[in-house]
Amino acid sequence: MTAVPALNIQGLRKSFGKTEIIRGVDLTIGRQERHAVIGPNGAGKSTLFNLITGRFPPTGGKVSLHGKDLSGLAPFQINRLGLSRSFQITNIFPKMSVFENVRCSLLWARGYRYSFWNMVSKSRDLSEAADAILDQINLSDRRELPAGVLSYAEQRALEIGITIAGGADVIMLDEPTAGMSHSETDYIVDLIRRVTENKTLIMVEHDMGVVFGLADRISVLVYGEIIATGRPEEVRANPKVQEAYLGAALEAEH
Amino acid sequence: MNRQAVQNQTTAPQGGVTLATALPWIISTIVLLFIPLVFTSNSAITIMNQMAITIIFALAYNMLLGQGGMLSFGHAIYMGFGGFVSVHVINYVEDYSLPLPLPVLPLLGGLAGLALAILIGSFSTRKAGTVFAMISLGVGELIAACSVIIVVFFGGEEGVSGDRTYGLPVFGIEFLQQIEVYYLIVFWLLLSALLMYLFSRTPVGRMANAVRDNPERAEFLGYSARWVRFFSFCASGFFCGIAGGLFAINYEILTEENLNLVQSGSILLITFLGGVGFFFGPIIGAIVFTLLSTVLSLQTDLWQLYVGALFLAAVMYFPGGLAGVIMMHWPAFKMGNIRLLIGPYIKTFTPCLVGILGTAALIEMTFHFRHAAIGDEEMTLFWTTFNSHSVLPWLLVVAVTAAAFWLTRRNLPEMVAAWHTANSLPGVSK
Amino acid sequence: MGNTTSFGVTAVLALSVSATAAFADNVKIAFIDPLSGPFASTGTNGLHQFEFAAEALVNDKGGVLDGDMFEILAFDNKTSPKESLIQLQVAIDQGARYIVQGNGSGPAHALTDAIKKHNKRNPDSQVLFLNYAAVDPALTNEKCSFWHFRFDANADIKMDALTDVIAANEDVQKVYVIGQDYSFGKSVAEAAVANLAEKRPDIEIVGNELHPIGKVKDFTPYARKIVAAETDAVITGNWGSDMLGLGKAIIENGFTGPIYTYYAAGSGITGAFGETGKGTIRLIAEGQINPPATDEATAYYEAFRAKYPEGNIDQPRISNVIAMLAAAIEEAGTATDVVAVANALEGAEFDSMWGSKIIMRPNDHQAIQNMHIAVHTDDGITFDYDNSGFGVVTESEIEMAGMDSTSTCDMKRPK
Amino acid sequence: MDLILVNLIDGLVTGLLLFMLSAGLTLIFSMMGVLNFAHASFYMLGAYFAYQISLFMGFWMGLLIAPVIVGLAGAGIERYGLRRVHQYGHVPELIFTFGLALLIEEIVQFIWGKNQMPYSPPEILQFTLFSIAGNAIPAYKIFMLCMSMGIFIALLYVLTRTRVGMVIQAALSYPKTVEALGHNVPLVFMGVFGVGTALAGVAGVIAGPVLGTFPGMAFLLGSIVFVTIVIGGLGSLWGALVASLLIGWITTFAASYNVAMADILVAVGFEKPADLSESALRDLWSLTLPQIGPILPYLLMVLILVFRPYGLFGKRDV
Repeated sequence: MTAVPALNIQGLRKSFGKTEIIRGVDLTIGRQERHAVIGPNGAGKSTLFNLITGRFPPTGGKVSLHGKDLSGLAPFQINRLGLSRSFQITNIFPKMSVFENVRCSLLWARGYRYSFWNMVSKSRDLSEAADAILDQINLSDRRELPAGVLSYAEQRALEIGITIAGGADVIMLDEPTAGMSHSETDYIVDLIRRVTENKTLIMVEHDMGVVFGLADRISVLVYGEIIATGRPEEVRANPKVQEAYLGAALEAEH
Repeated sequence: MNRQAVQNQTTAPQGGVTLATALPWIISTIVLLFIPLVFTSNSAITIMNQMAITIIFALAYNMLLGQGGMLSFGHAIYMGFGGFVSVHVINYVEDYSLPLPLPVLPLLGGLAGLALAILIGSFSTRKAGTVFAMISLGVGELIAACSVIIVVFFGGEEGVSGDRTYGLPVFGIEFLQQIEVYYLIVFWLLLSALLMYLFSRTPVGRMANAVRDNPERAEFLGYSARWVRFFSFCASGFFCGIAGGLFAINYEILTEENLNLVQSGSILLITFLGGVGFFFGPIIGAIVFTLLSTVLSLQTDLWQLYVGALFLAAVMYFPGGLAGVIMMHWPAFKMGNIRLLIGPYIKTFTPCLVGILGTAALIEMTFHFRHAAIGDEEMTLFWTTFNSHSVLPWLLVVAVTAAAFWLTRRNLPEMVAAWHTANSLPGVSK
Repeated sequence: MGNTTSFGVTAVLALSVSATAAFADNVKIAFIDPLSGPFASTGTNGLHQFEFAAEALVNDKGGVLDGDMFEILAFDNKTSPKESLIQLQVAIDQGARYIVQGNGSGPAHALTDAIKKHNKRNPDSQVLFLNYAAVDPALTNEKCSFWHFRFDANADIKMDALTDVIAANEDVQKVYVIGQDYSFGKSVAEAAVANLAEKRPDIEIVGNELHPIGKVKDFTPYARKIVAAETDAVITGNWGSDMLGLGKAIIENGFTGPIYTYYAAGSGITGAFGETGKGTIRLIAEGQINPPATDEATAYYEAFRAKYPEGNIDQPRISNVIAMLAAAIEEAGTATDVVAVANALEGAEFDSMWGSKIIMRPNDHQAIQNMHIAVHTDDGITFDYDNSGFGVVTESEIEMAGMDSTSTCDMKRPK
Repeated sequence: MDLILVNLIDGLVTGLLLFMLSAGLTLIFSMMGVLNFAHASFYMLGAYFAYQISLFMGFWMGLLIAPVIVGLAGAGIERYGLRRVHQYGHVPELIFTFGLALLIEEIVQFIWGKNQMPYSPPEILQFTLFSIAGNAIPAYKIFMLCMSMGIFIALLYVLTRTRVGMVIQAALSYPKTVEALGHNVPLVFMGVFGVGTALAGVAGVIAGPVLGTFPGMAFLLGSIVFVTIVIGGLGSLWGALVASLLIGWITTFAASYNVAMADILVAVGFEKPADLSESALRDLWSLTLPQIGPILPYLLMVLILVFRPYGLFGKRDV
């Protein structure tokens, strides 16, 4: 781990009306770490994600990416700093082809910005990169289909493809395996492992098998507060965690 | 809903220029160049000029609606403003005998449209959806209202007129005749259409699609949805302005009607009728609508009734517009199954057409029966002259219409079955 | 690909445009006015009057020259200048050499301008523009044209006549002028103020305002102001629903004096005013409908009624257009050389059945004729409007109104 | 001072009339997301139906029956037209209502012709109720006032005191949740559309005799109704009410006071050019308030959308 962490969260708070959903979160995630955030339903995991990525403005506290303060930045500005995310509810471009979906997510990172003098289809570089990602997420044979007609698992895979395409080094995945069958889950986990090689991964996940299989470190979020952070075995052993959340799940698993 | 998926899909050919992508352009160019040899009358050329101008306008409008997902209720102002500026330039150039050749005038119109779009877009594109739509309505209404108040620039009700033959002949052409103007318009039509087509292939054009589908996701890809909308909006304003400049050259007069909500509403209908999902959709829409409003209105006073009914039918049964209907057949065509459809189509659509024409005939006859002058009981419909006050024609038309619809209904299942057969490969289920 | 297939369709249909023109030796008169849209009723009624006039005054009498018949071709311009120009082109292609139009100064300006250019650029197919109702003074002043003839009195002449009547009425001390906010509304207001200042300096203009055209939903606030100003008379150039809305609001809010209008008759307006407007609404127009000016007019109107029971002759000048054109063609000895016909029309004198002599003033092509001020009532009506029992009865007549009015017209004649 | 009172009454009548239209539209808009462009066409249908009925059975039967027919027609159009288009998304829905407005106008012209209809207030209400400083207040105006008030109170009662009203209110704020709760949303939609259009019909019945019954009456009112609900804020009945009254008063007062731009310009220190006809700004100098009165609502709407995209009382973006 280097001196500057990939993501640093200090005293982050968020209230909706009178209800405080995130109640002072402090978290540091190192470079190339695979970090999972777990917690019971309604703990505020997705809200935490939305605060980090600028989807909602926080009520208090601050987030920094590679040591750079993210306060007041819009999502697209945060993305340009090298943070990319997926969504809990599939969030793709349903009317565009699978290939187009991926290619669009490459555009900014490849420096095309708002140019209206380049033809995207002329760029071999762009097409090859997009095809490489399609290959990575196993959707090459779906290349020309509109994304909206893909199966659920394929859409989730595409979502991950879009998220990683821009080459961001901090990847945030929000419940990538939600609603999937066992075999689909295995496929996605394998995919995540492959595409986040040498990157920082932060994920929210319910499936404990996935969490313990992937994560280097785990944070447990309960009622807007992190009650424990550590390596999987530390978290598993933490009595507070067992009490609050994990006990039942772990018993069921073993 | 296979149709839905197909029609909304964005067509994006891969790779560089191939014969397949260039062919439609080449054919269009040839057709546009030679069509005046077929239709030599001034009126046909006038109608074609009008069509070409509407095509540019509709394509520019579809840059917003189809490609950017922005619904504008006041888009006539960009074309109108471009036109007003152009006609003022014509007068200015004439008064001061400046060496500005007429063919470049539409460019000035385009820049005027662009300038207005930058001004309005700077605040209206911050949000999409209803906010954008309502701002466009409000701004459109305000500028249209200004057109009768600010007489200095808009000329009040009689508008501003100019004379396009002001300048030196360009390559010996003085633009005295409609046909000369036709070729000028065709030049700009092809150029603008090509540029607009290419625009949709640029990064910002592609991202316009992405922002249309899912602005939030686009933001998480590093693009500001607002700026993407703004750029599309400006580009659209530019091409609307070009259409306005051509309007100024063709009609040599700009009036309040170029700005008002009726104009803004009809371009929305034209674009939608043609089909917003495809680049060539608005072209079809513009051609069909121009024909309806010039040719159909010569045939019947009730043409707006039919146009209204056509739009309702289109939006209910063919939400992809006419282009969507054409492209629906693409899969079957590619599989070589299109011939399976021809027979059932003829069997269903012929009676259907007869039924629709029969209904129209009944409407016309009712209209004639109620409004014709006393003693003037004869009416001519479909090259047949008869007495609208006698019972026989009525019985006949009602019988034919009813029979036609009955036949349509009877043959419909066969057509649907044929459609399914034609669209399924052996062993592949849709 | 779409372009190519659709152009095929275009082709077929565009052909059908020109295919309908196949009659030989008829004098084709293109009627370019709204036949659909909000002003369609005025347009349709005008078309009927033209068709009837052509039949009754020309064709039934054996036509012109060697039995050439008048044929009215109808074109729908939807009150749009752009559509007017398209239809003008179609009309010329179909062989029309005479264009008649009247509804809306916008289309009228567009047409004069386009015809001027067309005649310069296409000496083989020159056309004349017979304007029967567009009254913008500019058309016979700074924008006048050799190819344009106006058969209605222009707004200034009408106002000149109207203010003569107002000036003669000692009871009128205060006048309120209100109109639509566009060129015509403005010129009515300007003419009213100028004429009154000259003829009756003691009259106070207690209000002079413009309201947006076709956008006012409720005229009550305007009516309140008019009533509060305690005016003795109202002058307005409003037409259509703006006329009806304004008139009704003024009367309903307690005004009883005269409302002098240009266009408060026919097209359903008379019917809709009904009892409400009785004795209040006044109209300045060129022809005398009630009591009928001549026996010929009575017979003409009765024949029109028999043919169009729902119709009104609310633009008697239409029959003047047809009759004067026929006379000019006879005098010129040709219907195709429109320059000769125009020269014959210039300075032509004609006795109209509607109770007036008409002179087509040569220097600006403005018809000079008697003006009539009529009142909306149901007493003494021979020919009502809108089958409502109500109609207009002439109260006073101004002979050869505007005869000595000046014109800024500097007419360029073809050599 | 008296004129202000009169204008307040006139503005109130206009505003409440507008409210009858905007109330229905805001319900439809916020529940179904449909920008119903044909809403004012139902207002026109109300006037024409009532006129036709009044020829045979008198004004009062028209008032009773016409809105019912309009409501049924609205519900039918929702059931057989809009619902079909709903699956394609919002833009086609909007185009559908756009085309519908066009078609209704054409059909009305086909049946009744293009002229003004001689539709008048009932004899019994054709008298001056009272006068304020010479300004007559016709009894019919007060009748309109009472009608709109009555409808507003009835609407408020239904929405706040009945079960159906609760569902509708919930659907205004959380359309998806209500669907999830197992209510028959299509039926609620059809009902709301029917009632909304019937309200527009009532407005047409009582406004037709004073504002004129002609084919252009829908177009004249069409977009201003949108402006009203956007200014008021979507999903807010109170917002619709406030915005309606605001627009009613703004347009009334703007038409009543001849504030001239020239006076304002001179007051802030500009010098009036001697020869206006030569000045490029002559139109600005001759501008008066009544000239721009009817477009003020649009200006207001644009400003509100730019600075407060959810309207005066709305809770979510329009």
